[in-house]
Amino acid sequence: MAEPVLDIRNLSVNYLTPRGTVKALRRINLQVPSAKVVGLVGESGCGKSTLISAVIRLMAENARVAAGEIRFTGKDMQQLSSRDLRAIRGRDMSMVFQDPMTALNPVFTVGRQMKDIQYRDAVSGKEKLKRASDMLSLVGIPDAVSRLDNYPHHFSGGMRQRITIAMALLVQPKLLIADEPTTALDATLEVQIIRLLKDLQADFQCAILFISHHLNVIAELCDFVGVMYAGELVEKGSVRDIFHRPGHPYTRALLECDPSVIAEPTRFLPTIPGEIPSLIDLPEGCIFHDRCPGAAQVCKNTPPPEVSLAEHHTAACHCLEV
Amino acid sequence: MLFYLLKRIGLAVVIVVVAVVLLYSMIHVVPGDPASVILGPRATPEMKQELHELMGLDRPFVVQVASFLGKVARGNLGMDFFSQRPVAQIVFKQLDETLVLVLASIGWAMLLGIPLGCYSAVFRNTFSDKLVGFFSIGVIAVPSFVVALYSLLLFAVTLKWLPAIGAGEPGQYMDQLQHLILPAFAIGLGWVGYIARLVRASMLEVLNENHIRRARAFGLPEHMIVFQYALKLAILPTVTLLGTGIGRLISSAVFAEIVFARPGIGKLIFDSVVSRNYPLVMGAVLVSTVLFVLSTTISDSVNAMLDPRVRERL
Amino acid sequence: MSTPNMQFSKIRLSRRSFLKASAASAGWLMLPGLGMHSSWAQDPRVLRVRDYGDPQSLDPGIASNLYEEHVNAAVHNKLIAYKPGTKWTWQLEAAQSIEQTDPTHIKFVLKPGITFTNGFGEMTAEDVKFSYERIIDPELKSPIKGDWATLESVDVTDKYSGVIVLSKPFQPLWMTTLPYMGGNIVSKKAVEAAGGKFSAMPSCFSGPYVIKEREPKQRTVLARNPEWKGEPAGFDEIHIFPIDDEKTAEMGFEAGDLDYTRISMSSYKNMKKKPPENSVVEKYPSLYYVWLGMNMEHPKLSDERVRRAVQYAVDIPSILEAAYDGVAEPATGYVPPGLVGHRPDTLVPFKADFAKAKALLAEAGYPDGIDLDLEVRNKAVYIAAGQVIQAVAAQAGIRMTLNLHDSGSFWSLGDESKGDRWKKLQLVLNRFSSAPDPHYAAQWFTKEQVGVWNWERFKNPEYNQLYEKAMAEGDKDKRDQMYRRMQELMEASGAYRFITHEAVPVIYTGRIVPALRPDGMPLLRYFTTA
Amino acid sequence: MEPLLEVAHLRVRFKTKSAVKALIEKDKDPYIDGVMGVSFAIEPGRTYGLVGESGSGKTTVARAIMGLVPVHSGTIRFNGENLVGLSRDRIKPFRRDIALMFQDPAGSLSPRLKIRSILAEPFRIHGMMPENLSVEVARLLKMVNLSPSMGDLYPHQLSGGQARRVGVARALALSPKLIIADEPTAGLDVSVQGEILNLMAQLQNDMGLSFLIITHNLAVVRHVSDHVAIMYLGRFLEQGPTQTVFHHMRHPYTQALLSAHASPDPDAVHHRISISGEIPGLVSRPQGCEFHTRCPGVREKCRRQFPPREDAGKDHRYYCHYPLSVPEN
Amino acid sequence: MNWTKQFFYRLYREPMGFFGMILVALVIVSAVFAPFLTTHDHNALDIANRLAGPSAEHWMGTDQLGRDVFSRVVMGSRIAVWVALVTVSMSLGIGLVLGMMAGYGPKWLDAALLLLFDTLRSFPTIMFALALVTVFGPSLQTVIIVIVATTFPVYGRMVRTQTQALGNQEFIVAEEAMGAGMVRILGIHILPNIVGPLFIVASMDIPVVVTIEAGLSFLGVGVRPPTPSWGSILNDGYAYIRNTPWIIIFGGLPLIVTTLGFTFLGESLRDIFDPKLRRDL
Repeated sequence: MAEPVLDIRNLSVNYLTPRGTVKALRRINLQVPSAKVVGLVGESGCGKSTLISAVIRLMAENARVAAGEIRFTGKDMQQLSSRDLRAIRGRDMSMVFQDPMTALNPVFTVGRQMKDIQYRDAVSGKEKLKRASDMLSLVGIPDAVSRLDNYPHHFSGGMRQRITIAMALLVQPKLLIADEPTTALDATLEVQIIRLLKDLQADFQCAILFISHHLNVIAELCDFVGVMYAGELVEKGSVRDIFHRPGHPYTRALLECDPSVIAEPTRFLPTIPGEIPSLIDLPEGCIFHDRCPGAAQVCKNTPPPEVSLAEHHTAACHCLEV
Repeated sequence: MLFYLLKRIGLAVVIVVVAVVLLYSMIHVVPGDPASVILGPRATPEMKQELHELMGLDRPFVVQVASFLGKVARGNLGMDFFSQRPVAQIVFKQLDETLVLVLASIGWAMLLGIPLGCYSAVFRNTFSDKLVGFFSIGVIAVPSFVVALYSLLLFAVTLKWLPAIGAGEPGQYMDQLQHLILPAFAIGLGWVGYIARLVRASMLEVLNENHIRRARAFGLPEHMIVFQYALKLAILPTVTLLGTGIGRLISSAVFAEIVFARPGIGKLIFDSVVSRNYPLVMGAVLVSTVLFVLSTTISDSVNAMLDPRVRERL
Repeated sequence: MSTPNMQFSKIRLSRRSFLKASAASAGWLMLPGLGMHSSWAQDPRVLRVRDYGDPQSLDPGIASNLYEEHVNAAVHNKLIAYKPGTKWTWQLEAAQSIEQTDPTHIKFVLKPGITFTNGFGEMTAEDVKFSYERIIDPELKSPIKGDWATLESVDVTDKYSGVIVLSKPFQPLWMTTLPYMGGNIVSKKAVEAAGGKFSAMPSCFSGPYVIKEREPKQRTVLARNPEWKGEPAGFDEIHIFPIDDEKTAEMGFEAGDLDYTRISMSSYKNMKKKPPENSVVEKYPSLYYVWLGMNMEHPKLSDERVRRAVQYAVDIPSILEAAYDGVAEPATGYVPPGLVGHRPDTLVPFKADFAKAKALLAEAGYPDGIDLDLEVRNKAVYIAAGQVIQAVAAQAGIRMTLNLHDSGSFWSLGDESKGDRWKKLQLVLNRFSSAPDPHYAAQWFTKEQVGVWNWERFKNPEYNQLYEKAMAEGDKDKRDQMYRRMQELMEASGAYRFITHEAVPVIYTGRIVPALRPDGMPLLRYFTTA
Repeated sequence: MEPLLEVAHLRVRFKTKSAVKALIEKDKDPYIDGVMGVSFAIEPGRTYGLVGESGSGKTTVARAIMGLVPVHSGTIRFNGENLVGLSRDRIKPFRRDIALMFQDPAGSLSPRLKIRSILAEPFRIHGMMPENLSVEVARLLKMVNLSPSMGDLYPHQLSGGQARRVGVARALALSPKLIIADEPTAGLDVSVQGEILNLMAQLQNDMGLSFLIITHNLAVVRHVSDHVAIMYLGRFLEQGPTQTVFHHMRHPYTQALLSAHASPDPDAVHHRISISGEIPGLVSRPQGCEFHTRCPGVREKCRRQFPPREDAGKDHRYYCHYPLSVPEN
Repeated sequence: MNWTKQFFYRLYREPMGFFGMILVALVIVSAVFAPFLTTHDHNALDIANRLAGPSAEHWMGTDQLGRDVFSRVVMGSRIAVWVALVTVSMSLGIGLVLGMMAGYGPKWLDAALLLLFDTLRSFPTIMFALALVTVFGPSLQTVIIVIVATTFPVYGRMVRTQTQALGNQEFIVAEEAMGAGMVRILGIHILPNIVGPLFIVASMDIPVVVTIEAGLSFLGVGVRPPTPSWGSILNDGYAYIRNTPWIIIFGGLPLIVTTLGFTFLGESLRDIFDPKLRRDL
């Protein structure tokens, strides 16, 4: 693999709360190779959003990077001045957020907002608007030129998400970070957006870090997948490895639970019993041990090692160590 | 939009009519006789009676209200029997003074309050934010008539920097401006704090919204984010506040008008009530009520103009 | 992690740039700063005075308030006018000569060459006749009709002379009619052209000043009358500001906004001690009279003993000290010292006598004291006086509740035409203004005034008889006796406890020479620069 | 078997503007249709699934059955009795037999009441206070696998899954015959949604409850419901036994929805039936077949007239001029 | 951490709120224990000693009637606190009932009540005060009526908005679905959810109310003398402002202390419990 666009090494992030330190992310290692789509999957509270906030350095005020580093095109994001950081954001790196309904400023026209993100470019305003409308057409918004004068509320949710994607791609980033961009959309729209992203990624050749808890979206779009559980990256690998040969018991359980995976209709669906452990008082050993059907004694008191299962495919589990 | 405006105006008219009826019924039960005040201690009962008839006070309540509303509908606020002048002329003359005062107060309060609020929001939880917060809440709390009294004493009487009473020579704008400073300071001070707090609160809210986060993720310069993207949204509640604020100030300016012996509609109402000058009371209250309703209507409309989402729903 | 209230990002906007951005917009606020104190600084040709009320009617025939007379006296002429100074006396104004030929006839000759402005020509005896006769004309319904109570007619002898004919002798004429409100002479032509009376603004003037502009509630501006041929007016303009509150006026004076104003009694001592730079503080005796009245027809007060108890329970010295700052003297009736009819002493001593009051109360059947309501106007001095009365009377077992009224409510308290409030009226702290003749004050306490201005409902036949007789009595001593007796009758009824005549402290700048009546009221036309 | 609930030609309309505004704007029909005449029946002990995207009118159907929105026309028979047009008092007894479970689990629990009081609400409202309330509450909590000590907590102290269980418990309080579950699993992680669905299934087995499940999740419906209806802009485009609809679907919309819910498989050759665009708003209801604006197989006729009802077998109905051919399998 | 402990902890952490709490405590202590704190009879005249400066005998000097200003200021806190409590709770009560009726009741009732609120709000306060004062005569009761009449529409409108917002929430729909009646929904489900924010707004209104009372008394249309309201102390002192400024200073200070205290406290409460709460309605 060539040098990854984004290289997260040993990242730990804590939240300082009145109740104690929430260890939201622990020892995350993740690489996003250039022009590839990396998916991050996990249930609520697994730390996906924290990871993104850390990457773009737009973190909550009480969040602290406890350890590790994030390298973006070789630069250590933690060391960058806010000026350098701003130079990266919206140029080499751009984002699509979860809720298209609130991601655009309601009192400015779409054109104005798309123009403003090109504020660095020394071209005429007309040229910027032209680029904007071209981009809108590209993401499938009909009659793009005239719609530049519309306000966000003139667009439906799906349209708005297309606009935010257009904005994200307008700056031709090296890395696009997509934070659950389809969660708020209906299934038929989700399909459309995924397809759009896939096509555009092929055209623009940018890397995408894609976050979702919809397994089928991840499966369809991504080249590599990381599975997160309770602040840890428990397994990562190519999309086929993850979906066809899941190593970590959590990945397996997660796949089994999805009702669309279960071919035969059944009244009783599989579940993962138990709850996510407290991130303040972390259990010793494997983070998943108290919900793991195959937990052994070692799982309870020793943190699991990272086991390589195939090229690029690793999982953190004692039981895979043979 | 047209429908919205019609609806607002219709509502305003209804409010004004209800206010007039309310006012008339209040006047009806308030003891006191304009005749004894107008005519002075030397008036005879016959003279008083005649004045009552002239003012229509002998007619039944409903007739009085109806005839007043009828006259108002024809654009006539009636005659002031004290000074033998049309009420409208007197009221509007005083209204000018009050409006100048109110707008000046709100104006400087806004010019100071909005930047303070933005500053506080952007530098939230810093020492200077706390300081600004302390200051703004402090000035909200201090009663404006106390501010008026002290500033009068300090700046006019003791230091003699500024004139103490009146509104200045008509036509001499510099003079009028100087006469405006202290009263505008006194009633605007609390609003500085008020506006600063409100702008800070709504600014904080807006700065936490997703689209601001997105704007930051795109590396937009911070001044653009704060002063354009966020302020345009954060200013909306302030606009609403100003609408009701201007209306409320019109009547609460009475303290400043009394302390600084300034002419104005608040003082006019106060004096006319005290002297039971009913035509003036009616006229002045009607006009200030209309103004209140108008300013809320306008501020709502301005709000609607600023916010395209609201604008188009109308 | 998705905490709902996530706050993103640290501060990235530097304070300096922030301040720059906001300072630009707020900067102009500093502009009208210090050292720009200029245009309200004194213009030597403008006199700025404060009066306590805003002139309502400026037609001399229907104006009845002192602040209206202050204006009218400067813009119109009378046959005779009060002479500035410390003694109540008059001087010729429009008249070249004037004499009482017999008790009912007064002969006058006008100065020739007094002109009305706006081309209404020279003042003639015809104008005098018109001006005085219109006041008694029932059509005009003049509030000052009483000032000309016995006027029969004014007979014109020639262009400049005439005779005022009275139906019966009227002694107050020389002190309270001719030199006062009833004495102003207007142009017959002008008034008739205006339809019988001047509505808002008179259309012509004859005095040293004319009314230049009138802004209700703001100010009245008098300007030099270019056609005036007499002693030149002292100022180019006189600005009269209606300021009800004396404290505000004092403040205005100290800030340099006024040249002359009456000040409050509470400020007098201190201002006298330490007057503002280049100013003079003086105190004048006033014509006002303040008294505690009792409604004789109220069930609680119908017993004379109760009324007398109240009289004894009111302590005049403490009221004068506390409410009037020790500036005012006690009153013995409605006639102040120095005028005909002044009583040297009262029946009930100034100092309260609680034992006597208690005894009277007990006698009247209130051994445990009595609860009474005291009605007071809501001005600082009356509130203070009311509180002293309340506190002191409590020691005699009279428990008072103070009810404050604004003037609108107060002035109709005892008015029978305004519902039943007069029936509930018990005690009232009252104050009337007066003129330099006892008749003026005496008129309000007749039987006819019961339920109008006589709120005590004092009905004494002897009083009424004396009132009629004193009006015509030519002998000064007899007249004096009559008015003393009348005031004694009032006090003896128990319904009155006279308190004070107050005092009129005034302040004026050293740059002007004021012309004041003996009671400190301004005669604006005679004000000059120092 | 006699259906427990039988809805026929149900139509719900909403007023969009005030009478005055409508008059001024010369809008003769200031109404929009939320539900355009749907019919279905639920038999005792069975589960009916109502599927559709946001804005399709699923929730309106539920609320109409509960009497929370006024019904314009049609009938809703419960145990043979028509609920439409009944007065508040007359309908109250039926509210014991029909319970509603809400989409937002925490939001449907009164935030200032303890769980204990929330569970007691149904009894209080219907004046059926049990002799020992705490025993009853404990029983309800136990039924949904929660500890009785939870009764002392407030709703915001519960996790999403727990709140939903409390919702189920409340719905069960008066032993209803039918539970209408509005998006019972929305917002839940896959690992938890099974718990709720399993609980519902178990209760159905134990107590013979009927369910009307409203959801946008076809994958869930496939497992839990006996019958299913596919809703679009207030209409059922296709309805029938779940297996039939899933395997022999005739409507292109059903097909598109199903393909959007395909199982996650990176290698599956995705010939997804993708439909373009979004569901139009109720205000801009298209002419003819409402789905024609997005239908891949749209033809002229579709734009003009709404297709008639077609019966494709036992209980299987659809509305399409040009239905899909029946798959070979 | 239990609720009260947490509450005080957070208030303590918030220096403004802590400061406010101390000031408020000061005022309330002085109101409650006024009779034990005064050094003189607050209404006793001592004309020989009028306008005396602060001394060991009279800590804040005496007024123009020789009354002890300190004792009057202390007793004045009773008036202020009493007026504030009574008016705010009355406005709150009326506003709550009418607002909930408007927000949950039928449309016509909503329109009628809204009209009432807006009319009362658009009426110049001073006019209202003067009219009522002239009708009933200046007294504590009148002041209370005036303040209630001018403030309850604000609460009414706020409650209405909140009730409407709550009425659309699922837990209310859930109650309706179970067949709960209007009284039950308003009383058990809506009321507890709006009183919290309303109490915060009310606490922020206390200084406003105290100011109105003082303002009316200052204008001479407030409480009946010799009742020692801070406004009437100011009015008394205003006449002697130049030479005996301590009356104004000591009469104005408690007013400032009270308004500052309650405003600081109210703002902090708002920040702690309901940062989104706004008063711009």
